Amino acid sequence: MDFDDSTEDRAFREEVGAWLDRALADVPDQEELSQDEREAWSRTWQDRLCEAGWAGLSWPVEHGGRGMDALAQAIFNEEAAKRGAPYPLNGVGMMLAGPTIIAHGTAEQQARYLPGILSGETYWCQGFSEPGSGSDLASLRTSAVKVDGGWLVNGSKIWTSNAHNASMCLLLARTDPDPANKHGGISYLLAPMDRFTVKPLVMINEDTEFNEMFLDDVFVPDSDVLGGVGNGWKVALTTLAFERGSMALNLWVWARQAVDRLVDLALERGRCDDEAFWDSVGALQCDAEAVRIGSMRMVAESQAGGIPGPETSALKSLWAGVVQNANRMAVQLDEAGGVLLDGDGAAARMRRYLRARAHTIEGGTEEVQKSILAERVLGLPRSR
Amino acid sequence: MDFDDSTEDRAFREEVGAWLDRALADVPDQEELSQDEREAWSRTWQDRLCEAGWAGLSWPVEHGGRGMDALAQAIFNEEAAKRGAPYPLNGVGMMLAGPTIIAHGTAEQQARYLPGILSGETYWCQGFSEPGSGSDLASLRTSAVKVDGGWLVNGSKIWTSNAHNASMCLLLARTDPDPANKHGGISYLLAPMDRFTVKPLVMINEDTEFNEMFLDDVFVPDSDVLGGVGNGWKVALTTLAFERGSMALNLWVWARQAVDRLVDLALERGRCDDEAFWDSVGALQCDAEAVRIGSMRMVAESQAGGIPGPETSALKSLWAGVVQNANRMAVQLDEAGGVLLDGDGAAARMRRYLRARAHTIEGGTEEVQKSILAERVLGLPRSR
Amino acid sequence: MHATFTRDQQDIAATVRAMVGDEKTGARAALDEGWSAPSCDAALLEGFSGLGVAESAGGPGSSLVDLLVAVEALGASLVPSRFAAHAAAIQLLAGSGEVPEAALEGQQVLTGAVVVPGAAGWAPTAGGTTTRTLVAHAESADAFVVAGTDGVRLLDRASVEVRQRESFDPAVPLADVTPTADGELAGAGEAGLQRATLVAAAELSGVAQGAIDLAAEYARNRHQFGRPIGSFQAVAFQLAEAVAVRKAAWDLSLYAAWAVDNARPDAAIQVHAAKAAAGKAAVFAAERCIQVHGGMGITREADPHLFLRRALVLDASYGTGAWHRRRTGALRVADRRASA
Amino acid sequence: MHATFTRDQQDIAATVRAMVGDEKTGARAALDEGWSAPSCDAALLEGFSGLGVAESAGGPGSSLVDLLVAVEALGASLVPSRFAAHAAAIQLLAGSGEVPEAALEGQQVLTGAVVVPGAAGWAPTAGGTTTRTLVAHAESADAFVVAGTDGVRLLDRASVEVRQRESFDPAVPLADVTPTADGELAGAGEAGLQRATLVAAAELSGVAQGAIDLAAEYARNRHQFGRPIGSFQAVAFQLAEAVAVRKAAWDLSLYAAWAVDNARPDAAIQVHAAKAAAGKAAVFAAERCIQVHGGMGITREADPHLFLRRALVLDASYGTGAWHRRRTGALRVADRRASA
Repeated sequence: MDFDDSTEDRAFREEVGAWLDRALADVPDQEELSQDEREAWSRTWQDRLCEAGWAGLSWPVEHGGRGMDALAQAIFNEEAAKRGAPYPLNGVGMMLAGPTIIAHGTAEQQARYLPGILSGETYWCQGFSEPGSGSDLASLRTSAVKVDGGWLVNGSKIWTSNAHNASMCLLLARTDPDPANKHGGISYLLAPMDRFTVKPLVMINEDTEFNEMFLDDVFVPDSDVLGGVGNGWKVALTTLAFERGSMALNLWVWARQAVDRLVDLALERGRCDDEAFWDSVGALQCDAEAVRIGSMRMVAESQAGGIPGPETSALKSLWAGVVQNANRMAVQLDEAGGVLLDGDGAAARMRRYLRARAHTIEGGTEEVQKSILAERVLGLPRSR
Repeated sequence: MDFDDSTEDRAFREEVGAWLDRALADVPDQEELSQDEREAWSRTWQDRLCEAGWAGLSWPVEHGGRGMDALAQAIFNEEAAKRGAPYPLNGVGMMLAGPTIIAHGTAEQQARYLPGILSGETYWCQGFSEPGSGSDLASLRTSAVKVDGGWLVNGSKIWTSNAHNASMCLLLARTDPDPANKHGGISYLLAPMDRFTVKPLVMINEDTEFNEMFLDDVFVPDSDVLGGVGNGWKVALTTLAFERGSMALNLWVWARQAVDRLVDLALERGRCDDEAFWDSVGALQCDAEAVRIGSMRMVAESQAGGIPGPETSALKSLWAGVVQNANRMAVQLDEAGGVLLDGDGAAARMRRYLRARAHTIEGGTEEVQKSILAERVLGLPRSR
Repeated sequence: MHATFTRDQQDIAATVRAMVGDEKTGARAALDEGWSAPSCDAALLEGFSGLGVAESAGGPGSSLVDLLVAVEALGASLVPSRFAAHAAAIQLLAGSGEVPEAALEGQQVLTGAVVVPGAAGWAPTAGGTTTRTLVAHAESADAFVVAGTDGVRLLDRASVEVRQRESFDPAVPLADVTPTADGELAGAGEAGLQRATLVAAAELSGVAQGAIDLAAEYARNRHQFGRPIGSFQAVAFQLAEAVAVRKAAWDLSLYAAWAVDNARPDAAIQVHAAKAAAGKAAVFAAERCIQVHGGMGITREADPHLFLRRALVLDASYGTGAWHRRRTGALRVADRRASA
Repeated sequence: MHATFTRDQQDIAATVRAMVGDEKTGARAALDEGWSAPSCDAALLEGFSGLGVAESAGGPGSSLVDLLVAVEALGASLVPSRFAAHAAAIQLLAGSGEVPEAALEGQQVLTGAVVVPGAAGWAPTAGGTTTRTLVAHAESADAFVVAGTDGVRLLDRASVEVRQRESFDPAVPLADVTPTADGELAGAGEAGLQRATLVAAAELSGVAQGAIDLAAEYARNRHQFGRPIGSFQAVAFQLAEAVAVRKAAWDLSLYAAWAVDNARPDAAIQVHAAKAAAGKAAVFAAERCIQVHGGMGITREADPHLFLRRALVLDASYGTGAWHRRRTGALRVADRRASA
């Protein structure tokens, strides 16, 4: 059990650090920006990653990547996060679409779609959830009807990050309306978005990270079915595994930052020298560090050839708790319980508190994470 | 909305108080006694209640009671608790057996059994739960087979308070092994205990409040079926309603005492002048008072002719939380985290902490209380 | 003991509910367009301002519980009426026995000013020219009741400076209010503060109830895995816990109101306990309401966040929930120390 | 980075598990008859006392993680061996580099003495004749390692007075130990305290795991309402939460051991975090284990309370969980203040 960088890791970390220092020189503090400005910087940042060849960091060399492993990606993300780098705007392309197409795509699909992700030309989004299918993803109803040469897709999707910037969608649709089991009959389509109607969803903190998408006779050619007709559920599980893996690389940083901000605020207000505060921060610190260490162990397991296990759900659950509690405590430390938004920094704190309410919902609800732990770690019978 | 005693209530409270002061003059502090000593005093106390005519306080006059209402019983219990009176040893007889027989018994059954309870001659216990039937009471398996003139009962019961002192049992048994629905086929028997084998169950705090009972060809005559063959479930619900009602009259006192003990310990240790302690005690105080006030409202509703609603489950749940948390905090306040049992008062504190773990299990588990709130207050669909 | 609602109290609740209807539209509209008086505002002010005011103070001799019952019903609907703020201000004055007739008739609209910026609890004095914060509906108020533990002052608009603040719940506009001059105090401040604080506790109890009702309705109707999500214990038990916490808050509020009206020796601790419990219940219920709504819960277009906004604003008002909880604990310790 | 268990570490865990078998019988027997050495006691002492001891201290050059892996496996089984107390005492000495060979061979059985009565955390000094409390297995120990943040002393039985106390977990007998004279200190106390404290954290992580395993097994097999109770979310999710909390504790313990072994700048805060988290995990898991067992859980004849006993004793030992949590927070604040 060794948590230190190997010699090569250290060299890579230095290489990454040096590049980041240069590439971030003109990038302002993202926390201070409006959502629009943040998004513009995310796009610029994506371009810089692509230009420098970081976009395919952990993709195999034969697909244009650098062929490095999950640890290298973790090191890159960690160094970027330390420096407050923007979030790359085509994360779905780099982290989900690329790896899934590499895993399940035909040579032709790989040749058609991978270069656009590496070059930064094609942005992707993930069309899985539907208004009627949240935690119960397999109940999705978007229908794909066979037509000459392809499929005609109709339906709606929801909670789609970045849909307004994407031109391609990882789309789950039902190609068999009456399958023998509910996971059957789903296919995974690589869908062009020119006939999608995208409507931003305003969140309770006024941000518009997510979208609703309406599909009206979207045509997807047969050649863009990924992994074969009716095999969509299996392919989707691959994407979800990549999503969990890539989340875990970032989660701990957000948890640490939430605790940092809380402590900084308390320092500023002279409210951090009593035992009750130490007690609360101590509890947060334990869980935040547990998420960091758990992520390192997860990366090490993937690196050793294993697949991250269901314990990843414990990290997601701990993480959500840390950020929610730290952000709530920060609001409560604020003058007037944080409800006067024109107070110094109050609006941003309240926005973060509200944003964090979603952490027990997005990326698999808290209830879903606990079900995974119960069923797959403890072997308890299904409750649903 | 008026929480004050009426003039008559006040007069009754004074009458009760004067009697209690006399009757308790020679009774030692129950907290200082061994379990055996406490039990002996419980028996003595039961005798004094019977002699003075308090045993049938809220029973109708025609059945030998004083014909008073739930409020009078509440006043009596409150005044007794304030003075640290022992727990009467035939509580099951006075609070459950009597009222259930009054509600569902034939004139003959009433004449046969009620006088013994009022006189203190016959002690009762409640044979409902079984090793395989805890929260799922209706799955009970104790069988009653029809024989000439009555029923032959075999099976086992568990969690029976006071079984070793009782001579009669409120016994649920299955008179139809294959009923159309699982609540059918259960009958409610008034069973003599001379053929019961009673085995004490040692609890984790070394007390032996509860027993296991083994029934081997116990004969119950037809005349001792209460409420008719196959109607046992309905009769049992009556008993359970009386149980909830009588619990609520006592719960709040125990909650207050738990908080008292915690604060006294902190005062003794000089550990109660910081805001963190005030915060914790404040939270406990809120819930403890909520249990008291909720109980008053519940009594007032019964008095106004209504039946205590499912909100009673909220009181049970709050109460269990207060006592568990107060008792855990007390142990933690102790030197060495309470684990050195020869420390001053440490053993008693640890016993109470352990005893309180049962509060979320006995009298309907925490999970059962929440189900009741979910289904009967919120109208959510059954989860089981 | 008659610890049940009187027929009158049941009527009050029913009447208020009928008047406000489903006014969540008002709370939502305020988000986009700022506060405006709901249609029921004037009628509430005119019809109910005497609730909780004794005859000695010029009122109809109504109990504080009567008022709480009305405010709780308002809270559940989130109706953005000025009534609760006005009624709380009247209660600040009612402690001293001098409520202007125009205020009792709902013609002169009042609001209370009790928290000094940077402090968590009630102001120590009503005198001086110290600024008060978290003053609700100041922009449209006719007069201001500045209160501290030593008394109250009734100030007209000309005697204060009002600085509008940005409220997390735009349906409850908040302002800083600064008296321009010192002045004479009236009455016993503490009694008034207790009475007014319970008005906030009652509204919070209502907010908690409204959030629970909304979440339960969603849980009964939303299906996943072929079942209503309310049939999953993980969903159902969150709301069951909210029911218990909310019942605690409401029972404490009712009892505290009775204790204050009847000058019971435990009135002070009961008021603190009620406000602490009510803030906790409302915030908890609103957060659970969001969680049970899943993805919809974090959208602006769904209603759950409206409950959270109101809950947090009221939890901060008339002393934060955390302050009241600590006061509850401190009084309990003091009481026990005295009896030892 | 190789943040995975080495083959050696996997072997250690498997070997220990095989040696202890299902030794809960030992923990139970101690309740009635007092402590006696389990059959595996001598073999554990002889075979594993060198774990976690560097070559410079006369050991085989094994990492602290190696030792934690062994102790965690012991913790899960509740085996009443003296090994963990002995190993922790060796770690107190290992900080100073001087561990007697007889102790490393398991011939001289040690125990640590680090908490002064009335204090929640580590003793400030190893010197003087102040009594230490919560000393495990003192009655059968050959020598005592008295430790404070300023160093350690190794005292034989003749140099101390031992007063047996009544332990909540009779499988871990506890005593007060008083040095009869002052004496010279060796080594750096803090490093030793950190290493020893992590031994307790590892055992607590094991206790948590054992309680979770027991509860999960019961939940899979006990039926109510025609289903295994583990299929009810209310039951299952309690244990899922315990899994998350326990994973946090174990991951923190492993990382802290690595940080201490490698003299990382964050070693101190990581040790406090690990002990705080491990105590919380074990107590939580044991309480949930009782709850999931329903009525059986509160009987002496069922096993869940055995986990609670061990959890509470270890949570109190080597600094209470609450003390370590506050220290974690204080160090975090100090760190942030320094970097501001």
